[in-house]
Amino acid sequence: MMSLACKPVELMAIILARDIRDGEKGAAGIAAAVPNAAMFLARRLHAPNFSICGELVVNPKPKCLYASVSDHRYHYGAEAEEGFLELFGSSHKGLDFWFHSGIQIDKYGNVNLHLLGSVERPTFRGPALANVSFAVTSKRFYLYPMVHNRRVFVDKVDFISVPGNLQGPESKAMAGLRNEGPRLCVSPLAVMDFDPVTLRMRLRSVHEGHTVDEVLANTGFDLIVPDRVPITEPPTEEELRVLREEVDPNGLLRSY
Amino acid sequence: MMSLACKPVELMAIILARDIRDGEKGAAGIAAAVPNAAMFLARRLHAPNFSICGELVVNPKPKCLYASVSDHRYHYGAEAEEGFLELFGSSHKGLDFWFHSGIQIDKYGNVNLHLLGSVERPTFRGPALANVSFAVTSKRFYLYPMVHNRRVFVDKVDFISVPGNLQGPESKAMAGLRNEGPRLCVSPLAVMDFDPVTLRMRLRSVHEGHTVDEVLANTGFDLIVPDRVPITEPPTEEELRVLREEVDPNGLLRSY
Amino acid sequence: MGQLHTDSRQFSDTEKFGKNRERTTKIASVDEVVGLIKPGCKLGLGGALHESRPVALVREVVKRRIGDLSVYSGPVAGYDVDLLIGAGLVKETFIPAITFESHGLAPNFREAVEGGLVKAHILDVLTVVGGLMAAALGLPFFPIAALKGTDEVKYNPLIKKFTPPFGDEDIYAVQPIAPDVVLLHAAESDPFGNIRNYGAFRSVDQLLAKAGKTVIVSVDKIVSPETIMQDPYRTTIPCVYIHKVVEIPYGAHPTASPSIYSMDDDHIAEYWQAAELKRTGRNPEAFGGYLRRYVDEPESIYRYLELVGGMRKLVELEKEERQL
Amino acid sequence: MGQLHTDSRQFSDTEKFGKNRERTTKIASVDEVVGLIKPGCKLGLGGALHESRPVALVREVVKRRIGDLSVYSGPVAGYDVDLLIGAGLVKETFIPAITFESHGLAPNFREAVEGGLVKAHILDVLTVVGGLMAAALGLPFFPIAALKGTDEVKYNPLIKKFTPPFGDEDIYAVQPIAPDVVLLHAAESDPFGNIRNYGAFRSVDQLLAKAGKTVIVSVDKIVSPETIMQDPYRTTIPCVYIHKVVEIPYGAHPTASPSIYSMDDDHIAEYWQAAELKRTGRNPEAFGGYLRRYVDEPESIYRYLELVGGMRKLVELEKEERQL
Repeated sequence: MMSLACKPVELMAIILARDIRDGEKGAAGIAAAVPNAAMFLARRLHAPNFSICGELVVNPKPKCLYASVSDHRYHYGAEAEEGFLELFGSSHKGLDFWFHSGIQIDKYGNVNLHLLGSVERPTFRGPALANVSFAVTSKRFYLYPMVHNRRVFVDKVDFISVPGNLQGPESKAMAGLRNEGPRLCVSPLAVMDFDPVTLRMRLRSVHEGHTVDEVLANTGFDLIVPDRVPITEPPTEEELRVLREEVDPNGLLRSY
Repeated sequence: MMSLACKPVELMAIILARDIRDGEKGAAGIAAAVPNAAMFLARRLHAPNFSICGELVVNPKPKCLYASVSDHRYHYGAEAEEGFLELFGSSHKGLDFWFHSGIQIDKYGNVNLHLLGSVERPTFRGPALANVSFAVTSKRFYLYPMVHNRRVFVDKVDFISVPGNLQGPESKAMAGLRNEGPRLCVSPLAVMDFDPVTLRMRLRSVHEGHTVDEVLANTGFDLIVPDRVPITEPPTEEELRVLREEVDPNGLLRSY
Repeated sequence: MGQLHTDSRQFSDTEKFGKNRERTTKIASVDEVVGLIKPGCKLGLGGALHESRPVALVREVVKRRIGDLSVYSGPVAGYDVDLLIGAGLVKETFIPAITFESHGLAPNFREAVEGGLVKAHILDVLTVVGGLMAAALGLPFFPIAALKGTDEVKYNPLIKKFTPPFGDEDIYAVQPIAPDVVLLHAAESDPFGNIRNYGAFRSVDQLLAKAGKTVIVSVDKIVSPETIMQDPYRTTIPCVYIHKVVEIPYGAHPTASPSIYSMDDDHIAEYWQAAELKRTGRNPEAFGGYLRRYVDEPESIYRYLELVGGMRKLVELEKEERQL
Repeated sequence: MGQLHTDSRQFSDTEKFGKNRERTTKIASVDEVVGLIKPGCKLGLGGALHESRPVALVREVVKRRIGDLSVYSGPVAGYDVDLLIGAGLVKETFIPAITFESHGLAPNFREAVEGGLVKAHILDVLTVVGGLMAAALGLPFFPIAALKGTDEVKYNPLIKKFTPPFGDEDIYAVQPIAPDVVLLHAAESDPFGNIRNYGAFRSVDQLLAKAGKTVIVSVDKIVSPETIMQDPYRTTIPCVYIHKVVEIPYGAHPTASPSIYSMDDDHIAEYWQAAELKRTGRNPEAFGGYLRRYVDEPESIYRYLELVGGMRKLVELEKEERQL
């Protein structure tokens, strides 16, 4: 069975690709191999009118998978290059979706990429991130933590680089966050979504070969677990074939 | 004598050229054959480091004289093309100088290009003008009325499209106009400047073949006339040669 | 809050999307795009003066007598706006300067404004650029700090004085300018709306495309997607801002399409004469004659091009452009 | 008021200007331009991440130990800012993200910030773009309406919340970012400073050039004025914004100069290893060794280029770039 040979990051890309609809607009920033794979896969499988845009380049068609818009080989076959002023505009108007990983993600889907400890004297200073707006102004965003453990999945992030659902519906409304916010959190172990009432993270499916208990043991907060948790639908042959032959022929994802 | 054959508009261009210094920045807008001739003449005669910029094109080197930056033959040999956002910035930061003609010019050097009568129901609607800021933000500007009569030289303009010295030093300061403002008004009959105390227009020199009385008869306000009014220094042979052979070989100015 | 989000979460990992693997083009017919322009709308016209103006589309607006328009434009306009005004289709203009430059003042514009039929709002280029910037960037306003001493600020309907959060002098704010429909003319586009335009005024087209709600572009030529991909830096407006593309050869005539043909000064002079004869009362029928001949009667762009001088004239204008 | 103007009116129609008919170039030496960079100044670095960075000029700043710097940059930085920090020359950074991407986090940056030696201000790309825009356009501030819910706004030192003159929600204003000296690297310039640069981040160079008080550009190659005039649309920064141009072949190495050479991943990895060995205490001398070898000892760019692999390496990086 193909899915057995499928690497977790490949599965993550496939799950994210499935949620992209034809005609939408989206992008990812730097250090984003998984979202890039998802977007190029979606365009090849079911969303030929999906546009990558908003982040300096429009509809690149790279020959293989690159991690970042800052790698200009990623720009191959683009239809246009844009400047930072266009990025400023797109950041205000928003896209359909955006992606974030994080050094911490909490139960409301808030993202920390800045630091651990205090702002004045952090115990750990992360890379931070340049764009804290796209996720907020876009209709929705996706979380794709590259590891699933209690250091990443924390009860409350030390610093909100990018707001998810803040501290729930009231605080989200107060902050003027009117979009959907985080829709899915796709990790190497499972797929999470957010409870529509409490806006807290909820287990949605567990990847083949993993268990609900394993997920809970690696999650540092009270994850909502429904009565029935299905296995994540495995990749189809076509999904995996297109991902490996057309999107990522050099096997960047398999090297993770 | 060469100067006898010199057309008034040619003389106007030469007088304006003499006041442009090496290393300065300046430009003119549309319908501006005289300023364009002045700028290209200055660059050839004594100001090789004078830059035309701020108005969509940087340092064009047209093969002959054109009236307007909107004629793209004017852009020949340019070093760069800019956009309206750069024009916005240049309009805020100002150049060294700018030029204006006008349907009315008053004794304080205020310029009207919009309308005669009332704004609500003008008896005459002029072409107006797009940029009302360059003259104000630039260190100084020049007036070059194409005719000198009482319909143009009025006591008070019906509408201030571009402020000169408003109603004198106090009103100018009140409006936050801190630059020199209009320096010279060069007409087909004479050269005017502005009295440093009252900021009112003052006769400076009269072109060869014209008289102080003729100027006064054609000016609709009390022009300040000093005790001694010299003849405008006639064009040198070199000025006229370069103007006609290099700047305006097609004789656009001579056709006016 | 929770409720609000329920619908958009009604998805399934295995939901099947249409297996529509072909990208859809944005190429449309003139009828289709002109149908998007409604009477009373805010209409934004690209280019400036007599360069890169979407004249063929404007002629279709006139032909269908789509009226009551609020007209925005690149900061200086002439022929096409005067034509719309002459046909009685314009309620108000938000254009800093309207002129025929060396030909003279704009006859229909003058007549209509002096007669109180059209409201010509008083504003300047910074207002237009700032207003388009605000709309293009998704900002509620754009600051302008270079308006001093001019009477314009007393009448400009789009600006407001305010005390800025930084700086020690009051400045102006302009509200967003977001036309309902923007019409542009460009040299080239691919079928998906990746646009290449040229000339001194292309930056205003870039702003209009980002500021407008519906953006329609007539192009002299549709080129292949590969042509565009070969040099993405030459794309001046990416497809994501464009709704429809119409191929109309010489669609900017009698204005210029930089890189392809120069403006047709003779035709603009013919127009100006007709409009000026009407304005001065010397021949009240002259402008109506122009309208009938060049706008209402030609059943196609090709018939129009024959009327304005046909191949001979067009080759001449292309030649003039190549000799730049 | 009258007095104020007297001086500037002291001119004569016949005043003789220097009959200096040759246009002066902006070409300068490395020593000359680095002399313009003062300790304690606000330094703005062009490019972003590992593309189009003015690294050769930064090495000269390090060599001369010009310190106490406030560093601004394209919105994402890595190698060169980490180098400046490692040499102890940086007081504070105004850069949204600092990373070596696939290589790891920025070792000297982390160590200095976690050790309280460098203040890493928290801000985002819109703050940088807006701040540069305000300075570039001559505005007292620039509005930002897309910052919501992030903790960034509590710490960002350049922004302030305010009630806008139009719109019904409070938004932010960013003050102008106007570096004292801006260092850029570009592919080409003519002797007068008409710049052509390439790559994904060139638009931030365009902003920095307009925002900076003194703008210095290193270029791989000086080209003729005729080359520039042949296609003015390819000029990305016109001469009027540029103060000095220095020709430094491979002046962006080990970062990329798009269109000429790719980034040197091997050298960046070598640097990262040295800095990380020092940070983790595994080899406290490693970074000092790097500094001596690549910054302090080489007496010329050519010696530096030999040390990083010479012609063989450079040809390889050029080849990589051509195969894009």
